[in-house]
Formats: sequence, structure tokens, C-alpha cells
Amino acid sequence: MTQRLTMENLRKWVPLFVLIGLVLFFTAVNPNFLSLRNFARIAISSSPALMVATGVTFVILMGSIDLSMEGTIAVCAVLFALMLNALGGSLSGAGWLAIPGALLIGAVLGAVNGLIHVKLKIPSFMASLSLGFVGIGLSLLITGGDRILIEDPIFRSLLTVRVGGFPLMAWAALACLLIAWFIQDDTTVGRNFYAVGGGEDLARASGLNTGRLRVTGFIVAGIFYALGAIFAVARLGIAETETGQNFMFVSITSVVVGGTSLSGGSGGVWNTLVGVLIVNVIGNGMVVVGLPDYFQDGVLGLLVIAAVYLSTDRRSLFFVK
Amino acid sequence: MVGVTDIKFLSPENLLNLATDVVPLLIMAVGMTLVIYIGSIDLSSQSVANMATVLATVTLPVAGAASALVVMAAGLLFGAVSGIVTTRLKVPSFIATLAVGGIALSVAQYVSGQQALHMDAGQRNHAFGWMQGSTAGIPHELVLALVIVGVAWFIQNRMTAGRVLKAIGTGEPVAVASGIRVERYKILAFALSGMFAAIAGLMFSVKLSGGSPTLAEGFLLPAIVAVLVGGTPLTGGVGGVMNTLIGTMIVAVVRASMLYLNIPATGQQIFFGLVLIVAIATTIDRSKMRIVK
Amino acid sequence: GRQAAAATSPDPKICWSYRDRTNPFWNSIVAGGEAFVRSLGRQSGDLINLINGGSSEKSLSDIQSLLSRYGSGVALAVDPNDMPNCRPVVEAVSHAGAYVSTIWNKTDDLHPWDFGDNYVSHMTWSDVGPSEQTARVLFDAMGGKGGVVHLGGIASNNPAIERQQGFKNALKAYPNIQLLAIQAADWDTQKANQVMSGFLTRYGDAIKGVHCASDTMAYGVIEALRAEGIENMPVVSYDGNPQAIEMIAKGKLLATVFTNAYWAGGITASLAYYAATGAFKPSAEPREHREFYGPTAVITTKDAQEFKTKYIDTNPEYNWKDFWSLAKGPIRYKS
Amino acid sequence: MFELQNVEKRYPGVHVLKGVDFRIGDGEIVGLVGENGAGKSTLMKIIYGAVRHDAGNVLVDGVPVSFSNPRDAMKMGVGMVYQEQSLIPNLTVMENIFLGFEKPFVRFGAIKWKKMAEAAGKQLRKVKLDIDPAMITSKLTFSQRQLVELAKVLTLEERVEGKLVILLDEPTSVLSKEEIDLLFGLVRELRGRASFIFVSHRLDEIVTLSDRIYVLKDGAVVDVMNSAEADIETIQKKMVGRDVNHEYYREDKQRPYDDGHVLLELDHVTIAGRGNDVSLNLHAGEVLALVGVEGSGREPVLRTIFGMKKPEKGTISIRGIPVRSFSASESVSHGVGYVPRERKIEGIASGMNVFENMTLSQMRNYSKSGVLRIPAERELARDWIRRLSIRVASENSDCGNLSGGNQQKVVLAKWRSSGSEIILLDHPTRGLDIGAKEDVYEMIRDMSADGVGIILVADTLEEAIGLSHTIAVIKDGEIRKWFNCQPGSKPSPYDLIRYMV
Ligand SMILES: Nc1ncnc2c1ncn2[C@@H]1O[C@H](COP(=O)(O)OP(=O)(O)OP(=O)(O)O)[C@@H](O)[C@H]1O
Ligand SMILES: Nc1ncnc2c1ncn2[C@@H]1O[C@H](COP(=O)(O)OP(=O)(O)OP(=O)(O)O)[C@@H](O)[C@H]1O
Ligand SMILES: [Mg+2]
Ligand SMILES: [Mg+2]
Repeated sequence: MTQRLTMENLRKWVPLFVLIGLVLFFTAVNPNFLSLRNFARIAISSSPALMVATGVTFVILMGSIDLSMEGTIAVCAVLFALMLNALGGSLSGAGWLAIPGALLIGAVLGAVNGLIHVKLKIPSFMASLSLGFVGIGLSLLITGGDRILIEDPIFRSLLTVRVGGFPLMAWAALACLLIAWFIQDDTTVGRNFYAVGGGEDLARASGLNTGRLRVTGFIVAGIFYALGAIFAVARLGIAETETGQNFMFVSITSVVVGGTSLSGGSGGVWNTLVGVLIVNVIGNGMVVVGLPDYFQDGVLGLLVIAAVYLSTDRRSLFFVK
Repeated sequence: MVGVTDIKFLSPENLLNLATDVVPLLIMAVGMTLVIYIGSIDLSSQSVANMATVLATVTLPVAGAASALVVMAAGLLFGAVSGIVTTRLKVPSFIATLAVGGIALSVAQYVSGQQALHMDAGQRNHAFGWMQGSTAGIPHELVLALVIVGVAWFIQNRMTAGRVLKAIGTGEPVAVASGIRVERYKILAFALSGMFAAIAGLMFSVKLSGGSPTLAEGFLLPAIVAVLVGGTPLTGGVGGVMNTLIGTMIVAVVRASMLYLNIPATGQQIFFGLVLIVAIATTIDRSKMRIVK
Repeated sequence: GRQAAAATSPDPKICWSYRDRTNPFWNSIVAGGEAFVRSLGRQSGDLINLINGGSSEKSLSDIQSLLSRYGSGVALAVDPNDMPNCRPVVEAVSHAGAYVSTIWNKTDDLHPWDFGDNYVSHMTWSDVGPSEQTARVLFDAMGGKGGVVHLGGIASNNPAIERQQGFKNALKAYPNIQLLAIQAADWDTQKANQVMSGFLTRYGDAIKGVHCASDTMAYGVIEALRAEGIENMPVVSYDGNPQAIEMIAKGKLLATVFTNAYWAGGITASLAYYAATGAFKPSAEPREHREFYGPTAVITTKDAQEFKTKYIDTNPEYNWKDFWSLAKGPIRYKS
Repeated sequence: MFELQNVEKRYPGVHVLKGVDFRIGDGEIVGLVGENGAGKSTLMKIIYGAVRHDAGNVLVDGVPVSFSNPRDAMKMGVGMVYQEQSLIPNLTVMENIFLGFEKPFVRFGAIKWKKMAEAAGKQLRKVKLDIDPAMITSKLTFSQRQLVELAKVLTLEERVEGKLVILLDEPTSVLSKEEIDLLFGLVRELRGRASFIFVSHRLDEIVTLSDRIYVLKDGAVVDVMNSAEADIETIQKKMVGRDVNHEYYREDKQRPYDDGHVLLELDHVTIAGRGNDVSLNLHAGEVLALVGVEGSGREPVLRTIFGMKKPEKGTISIRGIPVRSFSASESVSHGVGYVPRERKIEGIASGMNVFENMTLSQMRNYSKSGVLRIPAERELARDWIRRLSIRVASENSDCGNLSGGNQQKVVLAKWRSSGSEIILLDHPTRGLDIGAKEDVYEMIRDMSADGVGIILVADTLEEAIGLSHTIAVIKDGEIRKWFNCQPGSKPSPYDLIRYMV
């Protein structure tokens, strides 16, 4: 019995082992990989992705899916930049209001998404996909296709100032992850996400207002997308419709690679952290080892399959969709 | 709505054109339907189609019309790999097909030498010229597409394979406990989806007389949307290829209607998204979905 | 069909079909197109926009829908998105008796003069030369020695191929410049950022300069460098976006190439329009008026400020009937 | 006092409840009986707010109320233990118990787990269940889960002021004798606070526990009686609408089996995770019952024979030929059929109709080179709907909407009609009414007479004794004792229990 228990405990850590294995592999090919400076680089590219993936983790835990992130990020990024610039252009002044403002916008978009899904009874895949189009369109309408630059050195210090070798952005993302962890493990809402993911009809029969819970999940996700948008803007100093690009597949891949099941009810934000790191380590590692670019898509595919294969507990899975 | 705004929109000729234009999309969506019908998804279709355009262009001078077979076999193979990865390695199809799509893309880039290739007009017409023609005003492409849809419909509704796919979509454990070799059929569904994607790529490449690793870019989301708007939910077991036929037409009409309604450039995405929400809200059959996830 | 009897129409619809609105290059194209439309006394909104989002399939079917709505009364300016897509677009247009001018993507075997009047013109840019020039600017700034990396566009795109070629040509003249790596970053700012940080790990201090195939990628590169506290690495790019020119003026970027997308957007629409109205007869024009290179100008720190006031802060007034004034000669094919 | 007046409920194609009047007095235990599909669960779900009725009134102390969801009902003190398991498997036991009512344990937005665990422990003690409240629910056994559900409903005691109504939909079908006694004790104890509606197909339990009994037939109340005056036979007659054969297990129809014809042989088969091995022979026409306590390892034996588990050691031979590759499809092609315990998961494909379900395991017989012969399939389904009097609108109805009993009949028809020669039955009568049970027993007899070999894991010892030719008592995954069970020499339940525990 104890032996089985330790085996089960080991299982939980497999994604982490995969991550360590990848790091060792890339290091073996190019020792430069294993350096604080490179880890800081990976942290920079991971920070926005981590926020987005964390947001969608909550939705996936409920057994739904959210594909609206690219649109939400675009709108949040663009409006954040506009607000910041309109409010004096610096976080040291009234500009800081742009941060809560962006989070609010993320929450509103999440709420709209959730309400369309719940009230119109449209599967989340479709509702969020459509809303993603609307979001991209919205940001296009706002910017007319232009880019908005943010010069504020205080805001850009998220990228440029380092503490312990890592940029502020990485620490901020870590702090947000801890909040997400708290929401997931210690709040009623967080626990109820697991309940809905474990069996929505059962949860409803137990008296949960699953509709409201779903909407809450999408709102939480929206707020994290807004955080992702802010970090993405901090990384490049540019807010534009393209800011959201590529986040959809990358974030969901990260969530799954980390070991959270798409059918809901299992996994969590720490898994997502590991997943995001795995995906970004692969992305960085392929460049660092000098893999020809035409092979990169394929190798990424193979490595992702391997990672998911290793980190899923097949004994508990009879059927995979 | 669009028809009212401009009566020309509903002319038979116009509708026929509209239908012909979306033939490759339709074929890809039909393949996708089989996979969604079993409750999975295929995100590799677009990359497989990209690869198909490259392979078709590269093999045409050597193989002539037989290049179609090469392309279809390649699609079948990549689809089957997705199926095997999902069933045997238990990697969710969302990820498995995305990853296999990456591999297909790498193949396309490698084979094409990262360049756009074009077909020799003579060779193309010799091998596939018949595809581009039309009889009695009806384009052969459209006929071919309808035949393919018809075959898929027959498989789905009248053949054991189709019944098994439905059983997998509605209750996979039951299918297993009924002694059905579920894995084989799942692999079959993915393989067929890959093949349909390859056919879509092939037809597109013949239409455009060339191939490139990005030629079929932009197929994936419309294909998925067509399936879902048609009324085959991601949970599987409901809907089918006829729904997808309708769904594809909806996508085509929505796209064309932007032009007829003079939607300004910056508003097109918003319009598309909102119309999709309305379309799906009106088309889905909620009575067959116990839980909307 | 109708292509022989090239019917003209007094008031054709003017349409631009292009990739997306989120890219500065295409924004300038559209701005030029709108300026041309206004020159006719119409509203900017009268320009029909067909956005294909990188999908050849959508590009083609949108154009088909356009043709089935307006028939021959269409003047279309288009980037067909991928080279193979050009033929079916042109065939559809000439079948409908409408008029089309293309830019960028066209296969070498396809020529306007094979379609009578309906395929009015094709414009592209010869990127090899300018790209070589920016590379030289870069190498000179590096003092003629040290390691360099190149970030390219989507590998199968024609401009990506040419810009890389120009870069390689320049390398030949600088034996002490060491080519470290070439990688596609798909015209994408974020991807370029990621690739550049990968390069920094791989090559570290060996990198002394960066050659980018577009401005958008250069932004990502510069931010990747900035994150490391590297502020004065020489970087050159391509396209001449307002932001890039601003950066050159501030010394953050060394050089870019201005392709005058504004003019291209206007003149391409203009060619199609005036051919459609019968103001000129394309088939009567010499071949270098039907296939020609667009203007390019290398912008460096020296001329950035002047250039900015002339082209960025305001747009010059162009005479849209003066079709070929900025053209850079007939297109030369490799074979 | 809780009252339903003239309650109506329809689903497309079925009129489930027809003007039902129903009353529960304070502290009263009301038994509710009826055939499968009579509408018992639907009635309970209406009281619980999980299903909305189409017409009629629900009154509490004479005041009309309207529950739009279970939460409303809970606030009024109505709680329900569902017929199907309704705990969420990936949550801990305590989370399940307080699901939706976590508020008392929340401080500054954070759940205080210690406090919740203590409170959960208190609830678990009520049902005498000694498990860690932080345990993941999926690790519990079936009967433990049932008790947790009960504990969960009992939280109403603390949460709600005033009177309670607790609905128990077939709570006993998965419980052991001791657990049932515990349950009954609890119910009686709680009468001071709560009234109960109790649904069971075991009429003796109904008569023992309840004060009054409602008999539901085809969605209408056909009789209400005081249980003091009730006797099982009249209830049965009212429910089924005809006399029920006294010779319940049809022992008179039991024929000796063919000794010389071995269909299935297990030779020292070791099942993964269980160190012990199993050997047995199944003959044509034989009904072999496996008996044992919950968890004794009967189900793994069935699943191994059906090929869904691979034995670690030993051989399984079907008609003398050793099985080499283990898969359900292999077994089915050798003529093995399996009626699983988890009907909703492995038995019935909800979303597929009756004929599609019935031919799922035998499509080869209903197709020609891959093309289905749908008219023949329909004919088959109609035939079996008639033979087993399956209560269904037509062969096109979605099986997901059938009542449990009728679903079970569809599953049985599926294997029976496909001509399986070896049929494995795991709790085939679980949740079935007496009429349906009779039909199932009849089928088992018929199959046996036709030379089909049957391995039965029965719902009760009586059932096992009544139906089988041979009984194997299983303990800890190993056969401890064989009993000959031919007519005339049947062992008593007591004989079996000695070897079971
Ligand atoms: N959601 C639904 N849609 C359609 N019909 C339904 C639905 N739920 C129940 N029914 C039908 O209502 C009838 C009554 O079902 P119910 O579950 O109440 O029966 P029951 O008396 O509890 O049976 P059992 O003893 O088998 O549990 C059945 O005929 C069933 O098919
Ligand atoms: N190989 C195994 N290893 C550990 N536990 C097991 C194993 N097989 C079964 N169990 C546990 O034993 C319990 C029931 O086992 P099993 O199905 O063998 O009992 P059974 O005799 O069929 O019971 P029932 O009376 O319910 O039919 C389950 O909780 C299951 O988790
Ligand atoms: Mg019931
Ligand atoms: Mg058992």
C-alpha cells in the first residue's frame, strides 16, 4: 500500500521530471543553456504566457475551454496602453490606474464570454472562439491597426530591472501565480471549479449554482489574460492587435503538457507553471542548440507528444478524447 | 437577411459560385466532422493540407495523376499517426493533432525547400484538368465535393463504421464493453480526416496550380467553425456530415455577406464573431446535449 | 470569355485585397488606397477592403464574391497572399471582365500581357539590392568584423528570400564578418524577441550586429537586447515603418528600407481604376509599364529626420495619374 | 407537512406523472413503490427542485412553494440521496459533504480546512463511517460512497431550522445487510426532526420501515396504504397489475445442465493485484453463481473472462481452446456476453436509440459488407421490446431517457439476441422492480435451457441460490468453497455466509 502511494506521489511529479530532463538535454548539447542569464530569458518569454495559461487553467478545470484569449489580450493591451498614455504616460502618476483598468476590462470580457456561453447555452469552445474574433476586431477598431508605444521607464522596469538575476516581470508573474494558487486551493470558488469539472450535473444536484460559477471562472480567466496582456506589453513596449497572437494554442498546449486534463477536474496552476516552462524551454532550447528552423515545428510536436505521454497517468485514463 | 439586402445574392449562379469556392474547405470540414463526431478534434488538418499542396506540386512531374494517390496516402498516414498517438499514447487529440500538424508542416517546409512552387500548366491540365471543368454549368469540383459528402454520409448513417463512430461519440465505454475494437475505429476516423484534409489541399493546389508550406493557411478555424455551426458539438455523437454541409454554407454566406452589407474593414472581425454567435445559438440542438461545456 | 472585348465602365468599384490591418505596412497601403479614392472626389469609405488574414482560400473566395456582386465594374488592387494564388485571382477577374493590378506575389510564368487589358499591372520590389545595402551599413558600423545574425520572414515568402539573399551578397564583401545564424521569425515581433534571446544564449558576446528582414522583427530584437541592458548593438531592418524611422532618428536603429507603401497602395488602385474606366489601354503600354519594381530608399541616421518630415509626418501629394514616375524599371527574372 | 397536488410531468413522448397527489406528514416515513419507469425518481426530483413539474402544486404546510433548483429545496429542509451515485469523484469526502455550503468554514476568503474536516468527521460519525474526511472520494467503495451521500444529506440537520424532508431513492441497493440496518436505525432516530420518502424495490424493506406506502403505476398513484395493513403480495399485484408468480426464482423450470460439455475453463488464473488464483469450469446450460462479500473480487473475475483485464498467470479456455489475446472484442467473437454492473457507463449508450444499442455488439449479423440492414435492426428491437415488455415509446427512443430497469432489459436483450453462449451477469437485477426481475429470471432460465453457460454475480444470496446450479464462494479473490445448488439440494444463505466472511 505504501509502495503504491509513493508511486502515485511520483506520478504527480513527472511533468517536473520532464522539464528537468529537457533542461539537461539542452545543456548537454549546448552548455550555455544552463545559465542564469538564459533562465532569465526563458522567464521573460514565459511570464505573459504563464498568466494566460493560468487563466485558462481555471476554465479547463471546469471542463470547459476558452479560446478567446487572443482577442481579450489584444483589447486589454491596447486599452491599457491608451489609458496609461492618456493618464500622463507614467505609472508614477495617475497612469497606474491603467492597471486596474485593464484588469477590469479583462473581467468584463470574461463575463461577456461566460454569459454568452451559459445564458445562450453555446458550448464554450464556440462561444469563446467567436468572442475571440470580436475581441480582435474590437482592438482593431480602437487602434485602426496602429501600434501604441509605451515609453514609461517605470513600466518598462518590469523588463529592465533585475532582482536576483531575474527581471521584475518574472517576480510579478510568480506573485500572480501564488494568488492563483490561493484561489484554486483555498477559496470556495476555486474548489467549486473542481466540483464542476468532476461532474457538473452532480454539482448542480448538490445545490451549486453552476451557471454563476462558470461565469466566475471566465471572469477570473479574463483577469489573468489582462495580466498576461500587461506583461506582454511590458516585454515589447508595444501594444497592438498582434499582442495576443499565438497565445491560444501555446497556452492550451502548456496547460495540457503540465498534466491538467482537458476533461476537467484534475490538475492545477502549478502544473500549468511546469507546462509553460516546458514549452518555453523547448522553444528557447531549439534556438540555442541551433536546430534548423524548418524542423522546429516538427520537433516541437514530437517533444510535446513525448512530454504529455510521459506525464499522463495512463492507469487512470481509459479513454482519451 | 443578406438575401433581402441584395436580391442578386440569392441568384442560383451566385450561390453556385459561392458553393464552388468553398469546396476545399468543405472537404476538410467533412473530414473534421468524423473526428469531432467521436468527441475528439483534429487540429492538424491545415498543416496536412499545406503538406499536400507541396507534395502534389513536387510529385506531379514524376507521378502525373498518381500524385493524387501519393498525397492521399500521406494524409492517411499523418491522420493515422494522430489517431495512434491519441489512442495508444493517450495524448488528448487537441495536443496530439496539433503536434502532428507541426510535423506535417516541417515536412512541407523541408520538401518545398521553403519556397512557393508552381505546377507546370500542361502537366496540371493533363493530370487534373478535369477537376476544373464544368458540365451543364455545374463545376466538376462541386460534383466531386458532393460525391465525397455523399460517401461520407453513407458511411456515417448506413455503415457499421459510422454506427461505431456514433457509439464512440456517445459512450465510448459501452462500445468497448460491446466488443468493438474502438481504437481501430478511432484511428480510422483520424486517418480519414487526414485523408480528407489532404484531398482538400490537393484540390486547392490544383486550383492554384502550385504549392507552398503556407498555401492552406487559414483553413483550420473556418473548418472547425463550419462543423460546429452545422450542429455537431464537440462532445460527439450528434450531428454529422450533412450538418457540416450546411455549416460550411453558413460560413461562406457570412463571409460573402460582409461584402454585400458593406461592412467596413475594421469591423469585419467583430461582425464575423457576432454573426457566429447568433448562428450557433440558433442552429444547435440543445435537446441532445445534457450538459453544455 | 469576355476578356477580349475589354468593356470599360465609367464608375467601377475600387477594392483593395490584402493580408491584415494589424501590420504597419498594410496600413500604409490602405492609407494610400484611400488617398487615391479621395482624389476621385469619393469618400475613404468607398474603398472596399477585403482582408484575407493570410488565407489564400479566403482571398480567392472573397474576390469571387466581389466579382459576382459587381461583375465587370470592379477595379481590384491585390496582394494574392501566396504566389500560387495569383493565377486564379487574375483568371477570375479577367473572366468577369474586370481589372486587376497585383503586388508582391506572382509566379514567374504569369504576365499581365497574357491577359489583354484585364490584368493591368504587377508591381514588386527588388529587395536584394536594398537589403544588401542595409547589410553593408550594418557591417560598416560593426567595423567590418565580428559575428552577425539574420532574422528572416516566413521562409517561403518571396521578400523573405530576397532580403536574405541581399544579406548574403553583402557578406561576400566583408571577409571578417562572421555569419553566426539565420533563422525565420515569420515577420513576428514576439517570435523575433524569442529567437533573439535564444541567439544571445547560443552566441553570447559573439553577436556584434543583427540584420532583420522587417521592422516588426527588429522591434522584438531591440527589446530582447534591451532586457539584457544592451543598448548600442547595431541593428538594421526593412520596410520603413514610421516607428522604425523614428527609432533611426533616435539612433536606436541603424537603417531600414523605405518601400513607400503609401504610394504603392494608391498607384496600384489607380492603375486598375484608370484601366477600368478606359483612361488608358494597358495593352498599348510597353511591358515595363505592366511589370515593374516599386521604389526603395535606404534610410540611415543621416537622412532619417528629413525623411520623417517629408514622408511620415505628412504624406506627399502624389499625382495618381502619373503611374510610373516612381517605378524602378522592369522586373528581371532569374532564369 | 409537505404536499403535492395534482402534479403533472411530461417528457416528449411520455406522460411520466399523471395528476399525482402525495402527502408526507411530519416525522412520517413514506414508502414509495412502483415498477421501473413508474415515475418514482421523477416525483422525488420534483420535490427536490431538480426537475420542474408542468402542472400542479407543491405545498409546504399548506403554502404553495416553487423550487427552481435543488438549492431552494435545501433551504426549505429538503434533501435527497440519489438513485445513481452523485458524489463528485475528484473531490475529497469533506468537500463533497459541504459542497455548495462552504461558507461557515471560510475566513477572509480562505477555506479553513481543519474546521471543515472536523465538521465532516462529525457527519461521518452519524453514519458510523470511519474514514479520513480528506480522502479523495473516488477511492471509496460503492457502499462507502452511499453512506457519505447520506452523511451529506444529514448536514441539513445542522444547517436548517425546523422540519426536514429527506428523500431516499433506492439507497439500499448497494448496501450490505449491516449497513442497511444502520441506515434504518438512523432513519428511525431522525424521525423527531425529519420525515422521509423511501424508495426501494425490496418490498420487505418498505413494509418494515415505512408508515404509509404509496403505490405508483404508470405515473399515477393507484393505492395508498398503511404498512401495518399491507402485505407484500398485494403491493406487488397493485404495482404490476397482475399476480406475481409465487415461485419467484422459477426453480421448477430449472433443468440440469450438460455435464459433458465444458464451455469455459479457468485454470489457475491469477488476476492482477490479487495474489490468489481461480480455477473453474462452466458447462453448457449451467448457471454458476459467484458469491462473496463486497470487495471479495467477483467483478475482476468477470472482467478477466470478458477480456477487459489480462490475467497475470494461468489459462482461460473457451470451448477447449486457450485464449491468447485478451480484449473484449476477442471475447465477444468467441460468444461471450457481459452485462456490466455500471449500466450507465458500460451498458447503455445514452444518445443512441434502442435498436442501435441492441445491435452494438452484433453489427456483423445486421450488416452486409459493412452496410447496415436497418429494417432488420428495427424488427429485432421491436421483437425484444415486446418479449421483455420494455417500457419505451418506440425503438427510436433514446436509451438515455429510459428508466434504469428498462435500460437493463435493453442490455440483456442485446446479448441474448446476439446468441452469446457464455453470458456474464454482474448484478443483473440491481435496481429492477419485481416484475422486471421476474422477466430477467425467466430469461436466465430460458438461456440456461438453451445451453447458454451463465456466470452470475447476484444482488442477494437468495437470488444466487434460487437461480444457480453451482455456487462458488469467493473470499479475497479466491474460491473458498463450492456448493452444488441443483433443485432439491440448495444450500441455505447461512451455509454460504460462513465461508464468505
Ligand atoms: N429526461 C428525461 N427525458 C425523457 N424521459 C424521461 C426523462 N427522465 C425520465 N424519463 C422517463 O420518465 C419515466 C419515469 O422515470 P423514473 O426515472 O421516474 O422511473 P422510476 O420509477 O424511478 O424507475 P426505476 O425504478 O427504474 O428507477 C420513464 O419512462 C423515463 O423513461
Ligand atoms: N486488484 C485490486 N486491487 C486493489 N483493490 C481492488 C482490486 N480489485 C478490486 N478492488 C477493490 O475492491 C472493491 C470491490 O471489489 P470487487 O469488485 O472485487 O468486489 P465484488 O465482490 O465484485 O463486490 P460486489 O459485492 O460489490 O459485487 C473496490 O472498491 C475495488 O477498488
Ligand atoms: Mg428511479
Ligand atoms: Mg461484485
